[in-house]
Amino acid sequence: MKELVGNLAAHFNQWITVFLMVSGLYIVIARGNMIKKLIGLSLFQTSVYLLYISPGKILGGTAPILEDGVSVYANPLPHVLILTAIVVGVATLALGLALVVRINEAYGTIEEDEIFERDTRG
Amino acid sequence: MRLDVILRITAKLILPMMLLFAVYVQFHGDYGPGGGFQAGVIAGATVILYALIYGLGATMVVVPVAVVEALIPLGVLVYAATGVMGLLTGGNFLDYSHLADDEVHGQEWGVFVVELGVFVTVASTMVAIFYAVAGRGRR
Amino acid sequence: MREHLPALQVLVPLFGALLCALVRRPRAAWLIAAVVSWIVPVIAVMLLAQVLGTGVVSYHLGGWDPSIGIEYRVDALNGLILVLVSGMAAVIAPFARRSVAAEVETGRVAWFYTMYLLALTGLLGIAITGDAFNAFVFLEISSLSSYALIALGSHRRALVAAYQYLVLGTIGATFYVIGVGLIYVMTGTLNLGLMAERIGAVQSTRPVLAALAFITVGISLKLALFPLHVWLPNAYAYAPSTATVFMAATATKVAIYLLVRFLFSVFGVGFVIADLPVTPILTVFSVAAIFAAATVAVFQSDAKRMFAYSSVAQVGYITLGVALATATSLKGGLIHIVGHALAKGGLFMALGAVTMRSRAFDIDDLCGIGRRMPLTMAAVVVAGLSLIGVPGTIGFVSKWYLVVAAFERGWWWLAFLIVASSLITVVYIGRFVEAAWFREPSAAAMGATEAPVSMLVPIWLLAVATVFLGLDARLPAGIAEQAASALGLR
Amino acid sequence: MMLLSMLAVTTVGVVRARNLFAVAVLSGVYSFLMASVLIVLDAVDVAMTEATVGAGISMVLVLGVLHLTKTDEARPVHRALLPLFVATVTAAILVWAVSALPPFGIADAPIHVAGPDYLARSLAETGIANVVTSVLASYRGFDTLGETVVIFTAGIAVLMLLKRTPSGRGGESS
Repeated sequence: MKELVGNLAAHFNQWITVFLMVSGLYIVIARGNMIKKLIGLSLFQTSVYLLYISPGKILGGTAPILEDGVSVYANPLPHVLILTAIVVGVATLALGLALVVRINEAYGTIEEDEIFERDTRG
Repeated sequence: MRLDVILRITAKLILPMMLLFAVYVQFHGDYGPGGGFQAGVIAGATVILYALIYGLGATMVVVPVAVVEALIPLGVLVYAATGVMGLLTGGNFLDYSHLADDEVHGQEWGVFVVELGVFVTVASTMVAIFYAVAGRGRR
Repeated sequence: MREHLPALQVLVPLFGALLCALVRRPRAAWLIAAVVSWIVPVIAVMLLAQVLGTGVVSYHLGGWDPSIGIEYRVDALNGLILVLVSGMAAVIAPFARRSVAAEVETGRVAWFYTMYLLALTGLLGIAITGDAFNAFVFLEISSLSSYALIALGSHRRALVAAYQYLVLGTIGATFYVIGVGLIYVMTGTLNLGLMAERIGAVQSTRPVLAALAFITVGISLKLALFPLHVWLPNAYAYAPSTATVFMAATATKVAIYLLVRFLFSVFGVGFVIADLPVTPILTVFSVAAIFAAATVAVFQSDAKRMFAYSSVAQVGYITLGVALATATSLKGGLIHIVGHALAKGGLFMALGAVTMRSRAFDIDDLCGIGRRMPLTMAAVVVAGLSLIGVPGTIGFVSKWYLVVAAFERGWWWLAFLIVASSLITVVYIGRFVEAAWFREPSAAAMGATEAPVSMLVPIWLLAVATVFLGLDARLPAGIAEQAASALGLR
Repeated sequence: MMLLSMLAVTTVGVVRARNLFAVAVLSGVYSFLMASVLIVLDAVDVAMTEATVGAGISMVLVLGVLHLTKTDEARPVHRALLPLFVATVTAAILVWAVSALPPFGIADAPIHVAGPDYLARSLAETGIANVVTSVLASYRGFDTLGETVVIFTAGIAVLMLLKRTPSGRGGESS
């Protein structure tokens, strides 16, 4: 039990990361509303940012912008990777929402269950 | 209507500031947080705000659709062409070292032009998507 | 210029896509796409020749060392994939002109080719890169453009299919990123080669094991391994014909390549196969894919859907070759990648021609189509025989290696299952061929005429290739053997 | 830690809320909190981008699309056992893996030790003080080219789907 508490403290941010990730994933799989699914998807993607960024931090360091008199900086590489990931995430969201708009026009609904129903009927 | 007047005048004050901020973020990326992507988002948002206040028609006169849609691939083209310049000046693709007399300056130039390409694509994509969604309307 | 070939491999289609988006005229866009599609295989063949002649080709983008920059790295394995993907693009180009004009409205044709070239860029980028994160970026380029291509299908279900693929594809890509992130945190590098060097020291730590799980599941979503295939049948069935041909022939293959690269190059054969139960797990899923998907295919009424389920089953054979993890089995898997690309490419092209001429999709509506389009349907028979694995076709060669590999392990039941599964393939191919050739023509079939030459030539090129490589498989077998030995398989 | 806990609470809100406007606004809140966390972690560039993208573009996009569709989520008709199972398994593997990662914030973790030394090289080789910029645009410039291509792809794809073409149909499906 004591070990667990110690672990919880040492890895608190990572535990939260896992919680965020899984919540996003749960929304995507469990929900039938297409917009909600996409929001869940971007939640899922966003949580990955912490997985990359938090190991790059060094306690007592600063942002990786070089200055005189500072010697400890955070690792810049994860930041660059996540910048790219953010862009990919918003690009996916934009395309997904465009599809939702077209689906709504074609079917009159954005609930997956209703769409399947309408497809099997007609 | 009064509210509208206030909005328009405030917008006249704010929009140039936003553009200026975009330019600042673009060029200050070497020394502080920021760069082509963030600046492009701000610039794109400026155009969208303009459209929200002054109407879609007026905006499409200032920023025509055809121009916006041509700028999307042009930004990427600027980026990729800079890379090809590296290739033509004797280095590998995206090697900026030989773009200027000494390597450090070459790198600075390369990064500068490349960030400009990112800026163009990001800003124009945002505006183009906004135009497309706004042109769709509620049914 | 020769030393810049790796960069050009990806840059040529990229510039083509940019030009298409700038030009916006349908005919010009097709011409650009065609020229690009004919240049890329030349580059790929030159690269592969260089690899076979002088060994691994490495290219440092930006001139930076791989430890800080991004490296392109071509060996026999991805050289083969590059040739396959770009070669299929070259064959598809002439087919696309009429098919796209018939299925996509004029105002969007130029954008169609933009997306098509971007998908090509993305797939070539994944195949050639030696950097785990760069592979993710190009994976997303190919994925996003694929979603858009599927959504261009004429039925409203195409939109839903694209949406579902987008959701599942993004989950897959995010799983991949999580896996890569865990390895990165443990090794401090993104370069696949350096990862492979450093992973030995940390290979049995929990983050690395979890990374293996996440990467495998993530890529399995993209390559449509049963039961993660749910996005594929609808996507293939409702996308425009050209997009279906391209995706069926290339996209899943590149995903399989990425899986092979991670399992055997990065994690290492010794670790993955000897220490972990990867072989049994992957074998079970592969066999399940082969049988379940083929059985579902038998009961489909829509011809395109039937062949889409068949693709899920065929992916099973390839992953089986990966799972068994011997030189022989991987050889079988790689040859099956080539064979399936040729056969399924030809089949979907033939269906595209039929769709254009008859506007029918259901097998019942296509009765007797063989009498109206004999040349197209004869090619279907040839490609179908290769899919079944009849001796004299490349499909036989790959299944032969798989059976041999199963016997080498002493798994005679697996060899039996491989042979038995071919019988299900006979059933669904036979059902389609019987309807097309031996029944009275339906109304839709009566209205059809033979496909134009621009479609017949590519269709027959692929059909002939399945037979040619079936009679003499030395070339692909030789390359596959070199790839397998480079991966350390015996 | 406060911020992280608030993030978790916001996520619960997103999962539970059925009004999609509320969900959109909550996800904006989420992005701002995430940006704050990122600043604490010294990732200022990422924080700035997350704030502009997550709380800016994403929210505008979602709200714009909500304007075109309806705003309430239907109650689910089937029970969510399978999703719960998948989520639990994923969570279990992640917790199992993540709790064995090197402790937070130490300087001799493998990610720093084995990692490339951009910090020492950036000024000398590129003359750029913001190392994130030099890595982004030069050392890993090809990733950023790919990123720009992703934006290009998404932009053209959205246009292709939503723009009404002169030839009439505007992309309606039959």
